[in-house]
Amino acid sequence: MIKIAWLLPLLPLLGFVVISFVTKRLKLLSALVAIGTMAASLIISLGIAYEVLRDGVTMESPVEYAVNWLSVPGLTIEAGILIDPLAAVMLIVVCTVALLVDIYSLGYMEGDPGYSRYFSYLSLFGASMLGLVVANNYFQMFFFWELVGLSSYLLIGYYFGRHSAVQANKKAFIANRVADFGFLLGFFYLFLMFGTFNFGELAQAMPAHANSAMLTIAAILVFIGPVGKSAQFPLHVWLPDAMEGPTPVSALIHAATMVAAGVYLVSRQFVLFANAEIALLVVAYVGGFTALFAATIAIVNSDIKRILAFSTLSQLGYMMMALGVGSVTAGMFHLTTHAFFKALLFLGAGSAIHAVHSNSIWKMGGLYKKMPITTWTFVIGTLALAGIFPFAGFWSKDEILLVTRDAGFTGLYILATFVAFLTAFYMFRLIFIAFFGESRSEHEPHESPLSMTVPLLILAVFSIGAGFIGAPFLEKAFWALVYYGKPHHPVPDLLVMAVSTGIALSGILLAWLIYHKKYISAEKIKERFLVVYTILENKYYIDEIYQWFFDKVVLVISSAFNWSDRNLVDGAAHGISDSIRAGGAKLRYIQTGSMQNYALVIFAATILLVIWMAIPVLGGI
Amino acid sequence: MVDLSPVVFWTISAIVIGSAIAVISSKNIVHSALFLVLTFVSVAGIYATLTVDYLAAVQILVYAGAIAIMLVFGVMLTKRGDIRESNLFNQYKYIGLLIAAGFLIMTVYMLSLTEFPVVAGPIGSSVELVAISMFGDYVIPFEGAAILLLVAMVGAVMIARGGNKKQ
Amino acid sequence: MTSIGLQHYLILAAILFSIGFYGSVAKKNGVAVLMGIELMLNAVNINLIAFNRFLNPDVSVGMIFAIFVIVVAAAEVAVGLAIIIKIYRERLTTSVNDIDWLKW
Amino acid sequence: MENVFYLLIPELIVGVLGLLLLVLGLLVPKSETKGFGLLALSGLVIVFLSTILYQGQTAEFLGGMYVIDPFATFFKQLVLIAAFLVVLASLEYVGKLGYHFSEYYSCLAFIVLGMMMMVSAGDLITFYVGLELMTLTFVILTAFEKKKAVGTEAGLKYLILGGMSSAVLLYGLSLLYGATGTTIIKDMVGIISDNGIQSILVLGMVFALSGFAFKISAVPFHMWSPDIYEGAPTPITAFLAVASKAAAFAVFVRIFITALPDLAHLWIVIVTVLAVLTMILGNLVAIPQTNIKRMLAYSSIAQAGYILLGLIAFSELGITALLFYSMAYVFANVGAFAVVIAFYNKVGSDQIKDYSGLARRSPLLAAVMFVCLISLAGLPPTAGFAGKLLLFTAVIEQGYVWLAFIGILMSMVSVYYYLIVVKHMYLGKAEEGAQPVTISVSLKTALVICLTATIFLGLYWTPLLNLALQAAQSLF
Amino acid sequence: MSFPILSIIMLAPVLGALVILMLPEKEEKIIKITAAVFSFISLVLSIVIFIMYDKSAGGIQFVEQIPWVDYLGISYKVGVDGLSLPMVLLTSLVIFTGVFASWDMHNRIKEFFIFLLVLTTGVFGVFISLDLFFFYLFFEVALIPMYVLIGVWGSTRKEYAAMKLTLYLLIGSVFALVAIIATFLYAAAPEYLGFITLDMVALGTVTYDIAFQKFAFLLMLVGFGFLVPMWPLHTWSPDGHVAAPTAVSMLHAGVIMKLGGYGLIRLGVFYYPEGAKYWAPVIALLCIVNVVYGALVAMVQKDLKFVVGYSSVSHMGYVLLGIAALNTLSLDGAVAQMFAHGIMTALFFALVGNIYHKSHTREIARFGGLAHQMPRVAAGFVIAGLASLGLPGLNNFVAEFLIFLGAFSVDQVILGFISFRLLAILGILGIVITATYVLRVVQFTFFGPRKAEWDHLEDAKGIEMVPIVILIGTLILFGVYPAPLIDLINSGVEPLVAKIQAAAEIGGIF
Repeated sequence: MIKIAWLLPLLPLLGFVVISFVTKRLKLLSALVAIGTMAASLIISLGIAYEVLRDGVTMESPVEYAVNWLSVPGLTIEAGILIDPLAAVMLIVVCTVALLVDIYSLGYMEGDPGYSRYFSYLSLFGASMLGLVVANNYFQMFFFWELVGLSSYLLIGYYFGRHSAVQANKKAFIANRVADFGFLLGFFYLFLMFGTFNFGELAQAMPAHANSAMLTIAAILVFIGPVGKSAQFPLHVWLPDAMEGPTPVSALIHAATMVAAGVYLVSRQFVLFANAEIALLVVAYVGGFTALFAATIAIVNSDIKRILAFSTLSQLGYMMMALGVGSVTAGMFHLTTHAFFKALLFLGAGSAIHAVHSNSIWKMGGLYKKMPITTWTFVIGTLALAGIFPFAGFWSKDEILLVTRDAGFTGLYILATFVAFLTAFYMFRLIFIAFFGESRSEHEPHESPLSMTVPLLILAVFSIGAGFIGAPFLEKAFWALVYYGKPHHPVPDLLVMAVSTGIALSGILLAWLIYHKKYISAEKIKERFLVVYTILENKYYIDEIYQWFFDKVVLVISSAFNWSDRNLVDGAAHGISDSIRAGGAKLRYIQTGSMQNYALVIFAATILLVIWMAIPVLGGI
Repeated sequence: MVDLSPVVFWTISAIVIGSAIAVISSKNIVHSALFLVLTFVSVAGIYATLTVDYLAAVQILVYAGAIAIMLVFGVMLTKRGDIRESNLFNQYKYIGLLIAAGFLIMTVYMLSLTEFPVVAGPIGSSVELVAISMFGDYVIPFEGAAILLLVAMVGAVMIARGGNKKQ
Repeated sequence: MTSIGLQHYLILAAILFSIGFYGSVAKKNGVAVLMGIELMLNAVNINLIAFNRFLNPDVSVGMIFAIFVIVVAAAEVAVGLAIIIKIYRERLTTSVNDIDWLKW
Repeated sequence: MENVFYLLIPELIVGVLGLLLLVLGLLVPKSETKGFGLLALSGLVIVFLSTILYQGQTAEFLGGMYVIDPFATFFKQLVLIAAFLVVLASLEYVGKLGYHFSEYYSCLAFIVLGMMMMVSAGDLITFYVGLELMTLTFVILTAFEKKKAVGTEAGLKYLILGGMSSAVLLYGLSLLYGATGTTIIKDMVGIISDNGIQSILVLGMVFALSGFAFKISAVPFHMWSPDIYEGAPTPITAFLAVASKAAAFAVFVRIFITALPDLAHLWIVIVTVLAVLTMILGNLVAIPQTNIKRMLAYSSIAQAGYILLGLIAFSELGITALLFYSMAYVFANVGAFAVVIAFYNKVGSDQIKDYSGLARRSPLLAAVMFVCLISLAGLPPTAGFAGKLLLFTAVIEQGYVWLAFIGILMSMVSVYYYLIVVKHMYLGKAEEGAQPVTISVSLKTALVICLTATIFLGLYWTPLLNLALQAAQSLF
Repeated sequence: MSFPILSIIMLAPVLGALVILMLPEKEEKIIKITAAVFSFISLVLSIVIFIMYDKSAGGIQFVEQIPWVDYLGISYKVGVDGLSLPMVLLTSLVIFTGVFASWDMHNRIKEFFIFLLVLTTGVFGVFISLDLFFFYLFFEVALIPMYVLIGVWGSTRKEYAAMKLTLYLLIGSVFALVAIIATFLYAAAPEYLGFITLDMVALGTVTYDIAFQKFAFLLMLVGFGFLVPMWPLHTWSPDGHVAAPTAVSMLHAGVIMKLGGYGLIRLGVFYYPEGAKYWAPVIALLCIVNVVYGALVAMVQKDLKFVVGYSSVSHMGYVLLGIAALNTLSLDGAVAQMFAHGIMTALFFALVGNIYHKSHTREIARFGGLAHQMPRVAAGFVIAGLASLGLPGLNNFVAEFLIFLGAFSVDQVILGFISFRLLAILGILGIVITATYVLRVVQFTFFGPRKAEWDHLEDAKGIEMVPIVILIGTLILFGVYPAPLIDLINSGVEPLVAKIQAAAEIGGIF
């Protein structure tokens, strides 16, 4: 199956083409094409995973093959396939979630006029994402990196009739552009240093330049890419707004897969960061900060999808932090589990939104009676996210905390633990408000159709079970496959487990007290910390700062340039042409019409010439 | 050196210049015309001092005889208003003078710088030489001049017949 | 008094030419302008003949040139007067000052 | 002396043609008017063919008084082509005039004769007589039109200014004669190099140059030309702008290159100044013009500036370029004036604004005008470009890059006012109910000839270049 | 002589024009079909030579030569190499699609197509000429008809724009012409060639004196800089683009501007490598102004075409950046960018023209939600926009990538703290700004709630789709599989780079 890995991106791409040009008018067929191609990709992915395990493909000995895509003297760009356990894991995650989301969308998008368009975009996304995962060089990575950005743009703006949606997709694209700018520069630097884009060749060459200034700069620049794509501070602003897209899209792209691409990128070429310590620190602290930063915002938000979005931010920060402290294993492990339970959460949220026609958690409430499957799968996802034993999140989060502490980042460890508390708190706030308590919906909610609930159930199973692939007590588990350097078998640390579980439970408890039992008034707290609340509610005003920058700086400069273009640059040209014309208009009056005047001029000129010729200094005789 | 009385030259030159100035300064166009005849005749005198008798004769016949008379006719045909005020200066009186003076000064200056390799010697029979040349080497310009006169005649008729009175 | 040489004739011609020029630019009457031109041409003739006489008296090039100049002058005056007459008929003026319809 | 008078056959035919037309005018009744034009045309064709017989021949006779060489032949042919086109363009105009049919064509023939005398002149006297024959006849043709006061004015201006300038020219020629003792142009050079450069020679050179500058209307000696071009009947304007300028150039070049090369260091700087002034002023003043004839007059002035570049280069290439450009200029300028004639014949206006919508009213007129103006501006694919390329190559070869710059920049300025005409023709809207402009066959022939020649010579210029080259080589 | 394929490519349009000249004015349909057929001949033959060109051999191929003017060593010589062949293909693509983009015109069709086709012949001629005389001749032939085309069939201050454009371009050509003349005269000196010739290949074999190179390259730079257009010589281009009718905008922004870049490479860099090195810092500085300034100005435009116009200014800055960097990658990229930008901007103008034709306005503020009424146009516009912002998978990305990488790898300080690398970074920043304004325009024009005002607009269909499909297809084809194009370009750039490397090391002007 590895031999046909190149089919992975091609199949969905084919799906995209077919949907766009052939089955556009046949909605159901379009959906089936999308699902079929994605299912085929999933099968190939599974086959690849099987072969990886069977043939003992390791991180050190990946299977790689490539063709020259472009070759000019001094530059060879390959189109290649690189399969190692990291890629295999990522493939399975992507394909699985994508397939489930495709199926879910069958029901969710029912009756939407842009049904086929929606599935074509999803296929395009699938193709780009899979292409990104199997890339064997930076160029190809960047290529698909941008294409997933495009798919994201298209899908966020799927409801292009809504101002907010098109505003959001623009914002997403631009934020990603800024990030890609850094990414591009980063691997330009690498190319300058090593003359290749190929991951393997770079990996071999890098240690010789370990911690050199240039490599550090390159690493930090490359990291800007993930900062954008994985929505790390300060380029995180686009992700919450990206929730304007259809909910399954949020689940697939803006929670499970695409945003994880940043984490994947850092893991993919971890050797770069490993050889640039400062860059690694940057990764760790940006990740940690984002984890905390986003979690605090999530506490006060009332939009179900945005809460999940901030939670995604926070969790991505976690992953980055794990990478930053040096553990690809932990980062990727969390990526995997997070993909499942976050997809579950989003799909569940979508189901709820579908039922109540609103995003606001205050418009929901008491859904557990009407929508049991949605509710309970959602709770499972939440438990996984909160890191409650034995759900998937528990294992992965624990591993992150563990490696952070082991690597000596005590500060980050405490921060991460605190974030775990916050996570548990805001997620259960959401649960208690939206799914339990009084029904506040204006609509009569009802359970979603089968095509939506089945993926929920499947994902719930994954959310429970996926953690075990990396459970520390297993002998040959996730850690043995995906790692950097040499595999590191995590030793279970009961203290860390206990602390994190305890703190998560306390978060749940606090939420229960405030929002379910209402022993503590949320209003009072809000009034007490009004300043803090306002800041959080406004997401630290980051959006406003950017908006100000754009409106007051960029647009002002633009207008100034525009003015100068019209008045200075063009003005100079007009000045010249006007003066020529004016010169002509003036000079014509020397032609007075009087012939004796003419004669005088002619003779005067003759005499002047004679005088000139009579004076040797002037060139005369 | 040509044997020549300087007195004759100076006298005739004075008449030439004086009458030429009178042509210009006279306010009456008829007087101007008469002074012009005087100038032409005196120029013929200059020719005579150069012993170019033939040209002196031509000068008197053509210029004093024909051209000057033609000019007088022209004056008469276009007579209008007071004849005593018929030949006034225009606005270029002074600047024209300036340029004319400049012209004179520069020309004289340049002439004065030149050394001429004067060849002294009597001139042959001028009429004979001219006649031979006219129908020898100079036949083409001669014929051209003939056509020129013809054209001038035809043209003068064409033009003078045209034009209509207009108040 | 020194003997009269070529220079004298040339200067006489130059003076006559200048006077002729002055007359043709500073007078209003068209006929007077023509007169000025005739004076200029006469000056040229003096030049030509003087050169011929003083520099190479054995060939008569200058004289022949002068004759052609006289011929041309005559033709010019004829045409000039015809035009002046026509213009007089059209505009009732012979003042060249007023003849400035064509300008700019 | 070998009998080489047969070389004068072209001149003789033209002279006979002129006289014949004059005489026939007295004999033939007034109603038979067309015949004169056709007679003139066929006569000119015969003359042209007879000049082809002497292509490439070199001969002198009457002791160097008269010269037949490729240079002269080139200009004769140029003049004849111009005359032919002008006669074609005149047929309709003269037909409408109603009088002086025979005199008109006969005068044209005499002008051609004068020009032929000028370009073949081997001595100053022949040249002078030819010049005056040409000038005076032009004066007649400028002023002869009845009921057209501006024509008379133009005639008077031309006569008086021409007379004064030829007085100066003559004064200069007399000084040249005095300095060298001869009027034979090619004998002068030897005497000058023997005698050295005397101040009288310089004075004569400057006066002569002033006279020539007047004839080719180089700034500041140009002042007569816009008025006369505007006032004269348009076919005459075309002829004046093209042929008289070319003939004057021919003599200018012949005298200054053959007789005065020792003074080249002096006259080249003067000519350079004149050329620069001419290019700048001619083009600038053309911009605000509203009368198309006057605009073309200023443009003609500017063109003289370009042609002068060839003289400044003072090289074989320069003279070749000058010759080539003169020929290119003939087709372009006559073409443009032919459009003006055709338009005036039908619409009765010379105002540029009345050309609005001409592209709709007569695509041919608009196209010819367009192409001719492009050629005048020196843009490909027209003969004007080839000519300007040669001219600029010639001056740059001599190191005058700045001069080429001014020249080309000014020709871009010229594009501006040419485009204004194009703008009216193509972009403008004709007035309500404007009729299509019909063109007579003869004019159409002239237009098509100009159009074809302009484009053909712009694309494939080897034949003309070879002729010009041959002509230029005969001077050096 | 073998089959004169290049001459036929070049002459097909003008033959078409002649045929149209014979047709009666009322037969609009036949006129359009004629134009399409003749431009199709060019297109097919261009594709044929694109495929037949032997990349491994490189150099100039399909040469035809006829002696023309012996005295100046002029011959009618045409041929293509890796630099010109993509341009020929570009031209034939743009003109063919341009004819279809003009399908809806009804005003003075006959004249329109005559001028358009003559113009096209000029453009082809420039790209295939191997003789300076013909090069310049075609160059001007490509410019003159523009005046009438814009003036008659244009919109928005058309007369002003037409005049401005024509004069600017002609003034630019002045500088180029002086440089051309100086060059062949210089080369004719006995110590160099010893004979006068305008053969571009022969002139390329001469090593010019450095002082001369500095001078001549400056002239070329200014001359072709007008065309490219290089800041601050650029103001004609937005005005011209805006005023021009659709097909002319396409041809103009798509091809005519490329004449500048092509000329600068073919004549400037190729003849005067040292001069190029000397002036490269100036080009680099100005081109970054182009990129950033153009993009920022585009951001605040209110007219759709002005946005595209300024975006062209910005994008052509990349071409200049590629030229300034003077290495294989950057020059490959510069040529590829000319091709890609040509296709992209032609697509833009075709779409804007489509909208304008139906709505009679281009004011962005009046639009909104057009994707509801015109989904195909919207999709096309988005794709063009994505190409413009350099999205992978579209041709522009490849080109820009090569330029950036090439420019980025130049390690040279230009002035004080400004290094080449910094300028390259600013250039890359330009694509961020591009993304901003492109997406803003897309948003304001096509997205948002449906407006009833525009319900009468019909989506593109039938023949209108021809240009859209062809151009998008080209963008994607060479975006996904650029190797044929880039290999071809590289075969042309190689000798150039060899020359640059062989040239003496000479510092920049600063």
